[in-house]
Amino acid sequence: MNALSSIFGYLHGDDGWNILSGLANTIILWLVGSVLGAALGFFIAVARRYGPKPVDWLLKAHVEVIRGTPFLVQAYLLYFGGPYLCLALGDGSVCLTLEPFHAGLLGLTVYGSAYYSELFRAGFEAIPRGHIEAATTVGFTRWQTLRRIILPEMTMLVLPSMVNMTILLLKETAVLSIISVKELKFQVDIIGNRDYAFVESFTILALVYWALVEICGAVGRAAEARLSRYRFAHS
Amino acid sequence: MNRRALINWSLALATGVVLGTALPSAASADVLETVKKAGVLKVGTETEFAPFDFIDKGKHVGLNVDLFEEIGKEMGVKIEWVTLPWDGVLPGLETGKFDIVAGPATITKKRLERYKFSPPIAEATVAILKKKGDASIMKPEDIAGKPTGAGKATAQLAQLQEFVKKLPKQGEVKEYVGFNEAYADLAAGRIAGVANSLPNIAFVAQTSPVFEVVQPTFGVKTYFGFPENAAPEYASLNDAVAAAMAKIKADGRMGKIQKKWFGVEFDTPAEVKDPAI
Amino acid sequence: MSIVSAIRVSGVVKRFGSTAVLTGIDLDVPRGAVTCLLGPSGSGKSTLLRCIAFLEEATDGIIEIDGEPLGFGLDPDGVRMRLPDASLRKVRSKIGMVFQQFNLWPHMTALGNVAEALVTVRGLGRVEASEKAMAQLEKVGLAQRATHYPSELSGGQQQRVAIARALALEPKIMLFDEPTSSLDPELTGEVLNVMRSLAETGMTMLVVTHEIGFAASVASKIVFLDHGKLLVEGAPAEVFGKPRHPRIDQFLDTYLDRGAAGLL
Amino acid sequence: MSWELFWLLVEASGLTILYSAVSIVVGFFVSAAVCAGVLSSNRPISAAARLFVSFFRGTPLLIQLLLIYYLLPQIGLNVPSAVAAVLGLSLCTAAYQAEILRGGFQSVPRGLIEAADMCGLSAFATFRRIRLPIAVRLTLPALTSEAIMILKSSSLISVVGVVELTTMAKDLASSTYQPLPIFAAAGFVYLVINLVVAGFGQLAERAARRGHA
Repeated sequence: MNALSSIFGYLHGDDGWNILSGLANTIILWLVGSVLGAALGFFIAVARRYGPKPVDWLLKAHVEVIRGTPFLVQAYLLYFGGPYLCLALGDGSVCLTLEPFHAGLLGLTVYGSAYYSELFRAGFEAIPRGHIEAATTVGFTRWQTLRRIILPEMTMLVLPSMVNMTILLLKETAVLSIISVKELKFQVDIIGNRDYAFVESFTILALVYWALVEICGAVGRAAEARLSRYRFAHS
Repeated sequence: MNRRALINWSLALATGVVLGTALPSAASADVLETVKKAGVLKVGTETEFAPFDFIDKGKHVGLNVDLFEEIGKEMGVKIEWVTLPWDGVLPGLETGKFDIVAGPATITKKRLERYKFSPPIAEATVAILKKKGDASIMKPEDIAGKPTGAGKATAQLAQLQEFVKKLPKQGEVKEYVGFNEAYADLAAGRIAGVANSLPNIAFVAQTSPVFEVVQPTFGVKTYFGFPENAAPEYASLNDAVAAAMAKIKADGRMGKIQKKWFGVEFDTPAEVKDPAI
Repeated sequence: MSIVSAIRVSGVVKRFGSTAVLTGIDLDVPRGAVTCLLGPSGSGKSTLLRCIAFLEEATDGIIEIDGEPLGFGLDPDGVRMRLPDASLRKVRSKIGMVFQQFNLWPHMTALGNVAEALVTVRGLGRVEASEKAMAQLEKVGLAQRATHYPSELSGGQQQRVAIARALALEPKIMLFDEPTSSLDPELTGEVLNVMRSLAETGMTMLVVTHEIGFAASVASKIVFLDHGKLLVEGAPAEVFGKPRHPRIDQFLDTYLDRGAAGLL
Repeated sequence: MSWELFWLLVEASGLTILYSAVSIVVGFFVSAAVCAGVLSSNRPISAAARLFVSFFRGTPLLIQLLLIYYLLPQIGLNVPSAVAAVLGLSLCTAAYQAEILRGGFQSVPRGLIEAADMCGLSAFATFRRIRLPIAVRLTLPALTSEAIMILKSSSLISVVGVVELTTMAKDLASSTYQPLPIFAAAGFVYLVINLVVAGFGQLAERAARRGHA
């Protein structure tokens, strides 16, 4: 079978450049989306833990709605919903409409933040109360306790799930092709649809995503190895 | 070193596994015989392509359903539908999960290299869909300078791009993952027109109150056909389907079905050997 | 023929990387009595106890429980060799252990903690295991708390459950690794009382502790470790009585008020 | 949007729930075994488990489903749609769950395992009775998230011919040309299902917190 040679055929020339630009967009969306998502998720978790009750309720509702609905639907509503609403309310002349890439990045960040915040919440729960009390008694502020005690301690528990989540976010970027963000899947699908070369396009996608996931996993393992000195602090 | 070996191994395995799907199936028995013996012709399709295949009130209906009903009668077999997303349909055809695909697809040179196509079932020539009441677009040339769109990697997109290039003022041509998303952006006001095959947009305009077709069509004449497996053991089946369709065309049943779903009848050639694109 | 010791430690060395924690320990723990391991922090007493429980593998040396080698034995040529796991399990089943951090399983009730091994190791039915476990909890005075989870018990109660858990398997020897070190002073007493009454039943006990009062009044033998070496061993009166070894003086000064040390 | 259409979505969600639930349960047992394999000191077993995680976490679920559905029949294993769907979903979630559990296992205090050793529990009994339950408790929020994730990922099983909630929504959107209200309604149905799942997760967390040291 010449599938292998036809795959290489798609990897140079115009097709190759298009795939490469799609890959670049995917990586930017993924990295920026997961960093912003994790940061936002951390603040959600902190606000829910230390903030007043109503804030906790509000954020919990936010987290459950974002987690509970498919990213496809969120991306769709974010991109198409705004203009629809504007048209329904007026003539559509004053209306903030997002570019696909910006809508995608915003959606990815918000989506990721809901999941990340739940992971951090589990991390907070797992830390022995005594450790936090110990920090308080030596005069740490709440923020110092968070940064110096809680964060390093919970990382061990949370890290593998964080890597998992980050990998899932990578795969969710593929959904953004539905709002015509020109990421990897969008570009590779063009080949599949144009020449009906679906086997080739799927193989390319599988290999590229797998490589990205392995890189992400390797970074995660390196981080775990560095952080393992926090483990087994007792006995 | 250990990790690198692992990764290499994994990649090799994945390549092998994925490419394995591309291998022709080992069964070389004549497919027509198998179909006749079982009394069932398996047809793969997607259900997001009105008016050919779509879901109305939870039921799979469309031109393809009616047409294959007739083909089944001619061949003396029952039709069994397998509905999948379009991504999965053609790999299914290649691996023998079903015997023919009810697409339909615009017949192009590149696609003919890989698949066979049934006799054409309708014209696929392109026209513009606009928002109802948009007086600024009365003929195709009026889209000059305005943003338009089509499904990515479709024959229709290529036609639109060609057409826009020749206009005095060129507006942006946006690409969508599917035509339904392009319609959504048209409704949302981000683009002024969507280029798609006349049968499809005629049906859209008929079904939805917010859209309208801009006549006439533009670009080169193209046709829709059903993708078929090009392997030799499928040859007799493909011939049998072609014979059945010729009969259905000749006695006027095809025209009736087209009228029912498109509102118009199309004159289609018996076979497209050398497509214009 | 002399009576076989409950535990016999000969030439045990333990190194973590390049640091030697135990530098050659020989020790006999007599049957039916309480032996206390004392020594300043870092002297290696917990490590020795963990080697005896085979939670740490000694780098060198032989440990015998009830006359049978634990984990490592000598082959006919007198070379030290690893023994099969089956033998390890069999010998280790003679030992029960109580930890400083209690180490109760958080997802099981007090009763569940005590009954677990009776079911999974001894193969008893649930009902029979529960009855036996209940009897053990009664002995440590916690029958009413049987259905509580560890998080719902005080530290002292948790440690008593841990003792019941070890006793349920009917060990011949009980090891205690600083059983009261993580308890408030007012909770220490209830655990020591349980240990005292256990000693009265003639259980062989090896206790690592800083409770010098307990050691002096209950132990029949005191073993004092310093810098990974056995410094002094003998009856409490010999070890604490005057004249004392200067390191023991220093140790007592640290762990007791100066005045209290003079009382001994 | 009519009630009739909404009802079609609700009906389709039945399959979403059925396939997800079966896959989550099957996937959990597979993941426990895979996780034990990853943490095993036996090198070939550990390498095999790692490869499993790498493949099923590394490649898109869509492609895994296609491989199972189209490739296995070529080596003589004819997998019906339903089996392919469950197989694909449960192997994929097993890879993710195994990684979540691994974090939990590594956070189980060592003393608890030493206590099990001293009580004579075998390695398997320690795994089943002590390490696994505690690891599950520690990672309940992440496991709940994963369950919700699988409920949503199940939209991809349409590629092997199972018409579930998302596919029904797409079909309806393309035949009615009203994608926005239909997708919003489908999102609402997912939300209701997932709120129930999250609720169960929270009940489990509360029960687990009671038994926390």
